[in-house]
Amino acid sequence: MNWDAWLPVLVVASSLLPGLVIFFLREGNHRMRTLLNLAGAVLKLVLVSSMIWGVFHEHVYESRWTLAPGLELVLHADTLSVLFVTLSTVLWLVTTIYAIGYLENAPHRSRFFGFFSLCVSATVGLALAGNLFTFVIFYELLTLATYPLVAHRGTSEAVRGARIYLAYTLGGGMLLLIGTVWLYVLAGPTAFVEGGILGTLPADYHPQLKMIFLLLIVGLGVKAALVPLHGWLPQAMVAPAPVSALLHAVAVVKAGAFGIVRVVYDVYGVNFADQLGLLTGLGIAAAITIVYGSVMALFQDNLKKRLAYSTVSQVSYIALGTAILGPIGTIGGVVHLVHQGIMKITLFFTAGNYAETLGIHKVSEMNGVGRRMPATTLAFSIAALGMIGVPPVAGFVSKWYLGLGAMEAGMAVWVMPVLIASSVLNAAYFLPVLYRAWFREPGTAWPAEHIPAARFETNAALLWPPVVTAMLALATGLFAAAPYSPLEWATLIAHREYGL
Amino acid sequence: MADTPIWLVALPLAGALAALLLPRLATAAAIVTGLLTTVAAGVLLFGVATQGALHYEIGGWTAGLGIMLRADGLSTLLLLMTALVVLAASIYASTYFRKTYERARFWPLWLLLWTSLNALLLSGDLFNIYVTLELLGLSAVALASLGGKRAAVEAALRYLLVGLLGSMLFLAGVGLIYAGYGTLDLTVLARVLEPGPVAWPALALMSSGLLLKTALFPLHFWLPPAHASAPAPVSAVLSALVVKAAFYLVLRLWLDVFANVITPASANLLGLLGAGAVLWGSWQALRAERLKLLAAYSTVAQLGYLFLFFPLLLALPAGPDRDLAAGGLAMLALTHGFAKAGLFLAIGIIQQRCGHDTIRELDGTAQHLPATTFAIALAGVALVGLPPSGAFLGKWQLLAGAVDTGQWWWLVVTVAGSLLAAAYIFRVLGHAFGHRPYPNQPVTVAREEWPALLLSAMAALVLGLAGAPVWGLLEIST
Amino acid sequence: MLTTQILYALAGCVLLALGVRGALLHASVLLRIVAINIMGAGVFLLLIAVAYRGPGLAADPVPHALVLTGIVVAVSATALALALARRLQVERDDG
Amino acid sequence: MNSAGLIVFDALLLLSIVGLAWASLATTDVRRSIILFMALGLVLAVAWGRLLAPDVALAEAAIGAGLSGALLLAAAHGQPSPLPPESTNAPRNHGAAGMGMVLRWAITLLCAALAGTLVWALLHAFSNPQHDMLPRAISANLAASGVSNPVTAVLLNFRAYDTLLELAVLLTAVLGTFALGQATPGYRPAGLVFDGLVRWLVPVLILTAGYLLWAGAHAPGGAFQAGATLAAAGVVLRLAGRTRIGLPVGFMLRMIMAAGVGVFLLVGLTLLLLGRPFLGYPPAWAGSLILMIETAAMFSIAATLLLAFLGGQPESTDVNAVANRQREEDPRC
Amino acid sequence: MINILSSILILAGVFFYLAGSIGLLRLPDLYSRLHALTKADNLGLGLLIAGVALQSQDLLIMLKLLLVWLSVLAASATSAHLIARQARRQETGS
Repeated sequence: MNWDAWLPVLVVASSLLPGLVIFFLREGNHRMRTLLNLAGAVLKLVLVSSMIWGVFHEHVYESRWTLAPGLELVLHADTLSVLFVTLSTVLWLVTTIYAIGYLENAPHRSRFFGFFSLCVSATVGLALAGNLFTFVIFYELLTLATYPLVAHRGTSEAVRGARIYLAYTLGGGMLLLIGTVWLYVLAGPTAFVEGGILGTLPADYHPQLKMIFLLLIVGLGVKAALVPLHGWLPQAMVAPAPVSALLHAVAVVKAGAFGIVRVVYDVYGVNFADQLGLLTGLGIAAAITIVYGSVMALFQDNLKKRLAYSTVSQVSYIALGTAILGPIGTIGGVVHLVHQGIMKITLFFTAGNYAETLGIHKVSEMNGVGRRMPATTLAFSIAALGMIGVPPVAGFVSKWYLGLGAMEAGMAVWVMPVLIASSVLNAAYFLPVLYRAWFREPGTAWPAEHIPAARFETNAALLWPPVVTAMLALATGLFAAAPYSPLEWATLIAHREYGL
Repeated sequence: MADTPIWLVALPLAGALAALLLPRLATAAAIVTGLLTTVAAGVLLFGVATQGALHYEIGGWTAGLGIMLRADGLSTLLLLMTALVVLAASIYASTYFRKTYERARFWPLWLLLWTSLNALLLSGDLFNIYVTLELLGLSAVALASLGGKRAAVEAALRYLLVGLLGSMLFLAGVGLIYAGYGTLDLTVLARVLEPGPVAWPALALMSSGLLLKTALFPLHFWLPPAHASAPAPVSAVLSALVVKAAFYLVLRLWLDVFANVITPASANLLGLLGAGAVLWGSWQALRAERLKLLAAYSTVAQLGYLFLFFPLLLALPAGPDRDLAAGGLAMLALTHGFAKAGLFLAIGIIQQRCGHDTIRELDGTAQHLPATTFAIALAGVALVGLPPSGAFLGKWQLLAGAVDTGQWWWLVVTVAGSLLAAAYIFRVLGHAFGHRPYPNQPVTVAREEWPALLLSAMAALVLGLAGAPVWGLLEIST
Repeated sequence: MLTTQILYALAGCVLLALGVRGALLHASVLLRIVAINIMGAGVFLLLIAVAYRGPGLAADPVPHALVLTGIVVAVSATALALALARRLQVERDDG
Repeated sequence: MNSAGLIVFDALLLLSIVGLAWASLATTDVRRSIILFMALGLVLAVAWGRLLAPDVALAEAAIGAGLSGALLLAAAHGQPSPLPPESTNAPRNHGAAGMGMVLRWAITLLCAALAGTLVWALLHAFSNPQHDMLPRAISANLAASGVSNPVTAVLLNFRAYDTLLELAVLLTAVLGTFALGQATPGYRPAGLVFDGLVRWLVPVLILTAGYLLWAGAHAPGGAFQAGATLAAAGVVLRLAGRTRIGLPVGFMLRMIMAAGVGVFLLVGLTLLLLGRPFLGYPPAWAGSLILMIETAAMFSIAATLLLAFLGGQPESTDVNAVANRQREEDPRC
Repeated sequence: MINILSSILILAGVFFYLAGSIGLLRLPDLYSRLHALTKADNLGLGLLIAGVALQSQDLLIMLKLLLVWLSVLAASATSAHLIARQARRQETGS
């Protein structure tokens, strides 16, 4: 084994090993835990940077490990996986800092950070999975690692939320497993290959392949929160804020969306999927989810719940982009994977800040909060505007490419109205919040002021992460054309997928 | 090296005598015996891996006249699993039984049980199998009754009577075989047996005896009370190994000795009963109020999965696909052995530390006993069949076989059973995560908790991630 | 075919079946134990009948040895079953 | 005797075998059932003789009928008669009784089918020429086995491993009964007449045991029959109300219990260490080694059977007895 | 000659057995039944054994047969005594 074969393993291990060590740390060993967490996160960032460079220069990073005859655990870095790995790594680093501040003095921190690291390892493994079998393994591991995080608080509400989350995701996982096994029996080990591998199968397999596609998409759709499989997501927001942030922005929801992208592009091949008539169905499901999520978000007074429904809606942009045939649509979907992540994590961080600092949980309690917490609210505003699609924030870029792609593919007739409706709805549920925060007079007292205003409006560890991610959201929009920007990378992916 | 099979029987037997004669040193004797026997199992594994199946003619008499021990990939793997599970349970038992008289009673029987397990797995002679079955049954019953309470005695008595009925039916089948073929040696029989009026009833008799012992639905009624009322280390071995020993014989007879006698219809019947076991066992486990009962019903269900393989194995043409399915079966059986033993040991710790094992009152255990809870979670992962456990790979092969042969109904059963398993495992974990106003500091008791943790980790991590040699030992490749 | 052999083997089958029936139907533990012993006797009868080679001919010694082993195993199992039954009686009497 | 007479004899014997089995299982009176079962054992012993299986006949008479019966009767001692408690105090309603009836018939039919299938299979098995491979192999190797009684040769040489495990089964059973409690208190001292019988019967039994052990090498007999006879002597003593019945206590008792398996194993492993197969006796030594094993086995068998009859561990002062006292103090057990 | 004698002895033995058995079935109370059974059976067995012994013509076997008879005599006498005593105890006790 040389460096090229070790790198993917190291990328996974850089969060896995610290996580395992953290489990055995004493609760009071705060310093060691922080050190391990941050060292792992930074190391991972360094490793991933080298990987980005390598993949750009068409280096092959691949590790293989045989589990059973014919069943190999393959970690393989291609453009798409590197995109997701980078997103996870950057956001993990930020979230870890945030979580250290958030959980100061809370019980069971060793357990929390242990599972947190496992969760990231599973996400990175899933991103690097080189075949469907490996993907399924990490997909299930992700479920297992997030369950304790959702249940972490131990209240009956948390345990219930976790149970619902588990019921959905395990059920979905089972369907995914059946689809994968079925595909394995038909086509052998299904390695992810740009352009897909199933197009060569004889035509009498096509009905079966359609069934399998349905199984896979439904299985993945549970995590990606496609309507009507989204029921767990609003329940799971009982988790601590850093968990919600990670769950909604990177780990769980994104894993589902990423899986859909993988299945369409690298298993079936987008042209073959279109030939089987599978893309339209996926697009319609995504469109329904986009509109439904936005409408539901409109009616939530609980801030985190509103954000949760917003996630339901926004993640389906990725699926929508996948369903749009043609490189432009693909770019829009894939780049939204990153953009939505950065924006949504900002929103959840800031929501956590409101709750932790002032005890604000509801939109109706946010009057005038912009004056008390200007930096936080500014971050919130940038992210919210990005979600709506206001230039120059990142969200605008995604929507622009989706729209262009739809026109190019001749699907504008129904995609454009969906995009417009969704943007209007996004505005309808975010703008009133911004209005309240900035322009309404604050009430006599905050619901529960935990952290008094001192040098900063709240703890530094809570404040900086959302500010940084908001800046990132802004930067990815402003400098979309810069080399190694998400958009450029997504373009690279689209080119390789379509063989351009 | 060539003598290793007989040492695997002689060592624990000698240990049992030592523990009987020197009650004060019984624990030490048992642990030393355990280590030696485990080493012997390892040596045997190495031997089989390098030289292929081993045979040992006892007394130097040729097979048929004398008794031959045989060790192939499957039996060697099960022997090693037995050794590891019993060793871990022994270490736990040395803390579980604290009084001298308890130890004086426990250890000789414990080592006799181990003797019988090894003897059974190695036996190559039908009547010898009967004797090992009886030794296994009696030692298991005696150990199960050590709980001492009325429920334990009652369950043990029923266990014994059912076991005796089973072994008598088995013996009747053996008699029939001897009447028809004049030999008891399995290797010879595999060569000469042919479908017909002697072999069919004989197989039916032996199988029904063994199915009774392996608690296949609907013959499982005796298992839950017996496994749930025995002392924890005993429950671990009963659920992980004893029922599996009987299953191993079913497997040997059906796929090996009587391979050309069995019919698809009979294999489908086994599959059907297995499906019943999966669904009923999982459902009862979900409804169970006590952890031990849950674990016992889970055993019923998990054994059911193993029987689901029979119709697939019979439908698949000989070749790599069939070998893979057989490998999946072995992997599932091994994983369940480790996982269930780990689960029972962990339950034992909870029972002793919390004074009960009522699921509804477990709230806060995760905080109080984090390592034990983690052991339960790992065992649970293996029982559900989630990656990266060995059971995942086993179930993968089960599903692939079902898809491949078009018998999709087994697929439905497997999925339903797995979801039910997830439901009962996470029902426990949900309670374990439940909130208690933080009354207890976390407890870790290394000597008690390590065995459970290691066994569970073996099932949930090692077999799944590093289990490739298992397939190699079973001579399976694609 | 030897008539004697068949007759005794037949009786063995009958005993076996009677024993199974008794073991399944009796409510009393002791009667169940008796039934299982009778079942065993049936199997032994079958085996000895198999060993029989006709008057004046030496019988096959293997089934004889098997039955001897079987008898001892049966009495061991009976002893354990009875000890359990007695303990159960004590536990019941204690409440 | 001519063959017609023999057939009549066979028919009568078989009828009484089946009849006794039926009667023993038909009654719900436990003691009656046990006594009929003992009678069945005796008749079976005759049948074994008839089928030229004298070794089995001896063992059946001593163990199957005698000791099993004694064990069962001792266990039935405290049982109310004629109905066992389970069936009397179980309330029954009409529907359950109807279901019970269906179940009874279902099981009966099942058993009939079982018997029918077995007979069918056996008829097929017997219709082929009998397999002589194994008996021939045994006679060919008998000279090397160290004994001239083929049954003993099979038991202690060719299939000695079975016998080793069988002794382990016996040991397990007794250890199991030990774990369940104390020995029964025993019986009232015998009167003059019974005592008179005991006085000469016990020595005769011991002598017989010795003879059977010795004879096993060349004639019917052997360790099991001898051990059972020896145990019978103990049972008789016990019934006569003697407290000391020849069993030691403590370490010596455990030694005797372990002796059978222990000597067997020791011989096997010694041979293994000397480079021979496990239990592969050198032909020159085979006779002596077998006798040695059989002697140890006889004592173990006698002791374990007797302990089984006692129903638990006899009182003693060693660790187990101390433990039993502890047990009463310990509320957990 | 010996054959005839032994047949007569055996037949006589069987007769006594039969008588004993009929007594066991027909006689009114336990003591008389016991009386019939032990007396008649002991005699029957003696005659039977004598008849069989004549057949064998081997001194050792004859001695063994004699031993059998004596053992049975002692055993049946003792058991008859025990049964009778137990019965009487129960009578007086109740």
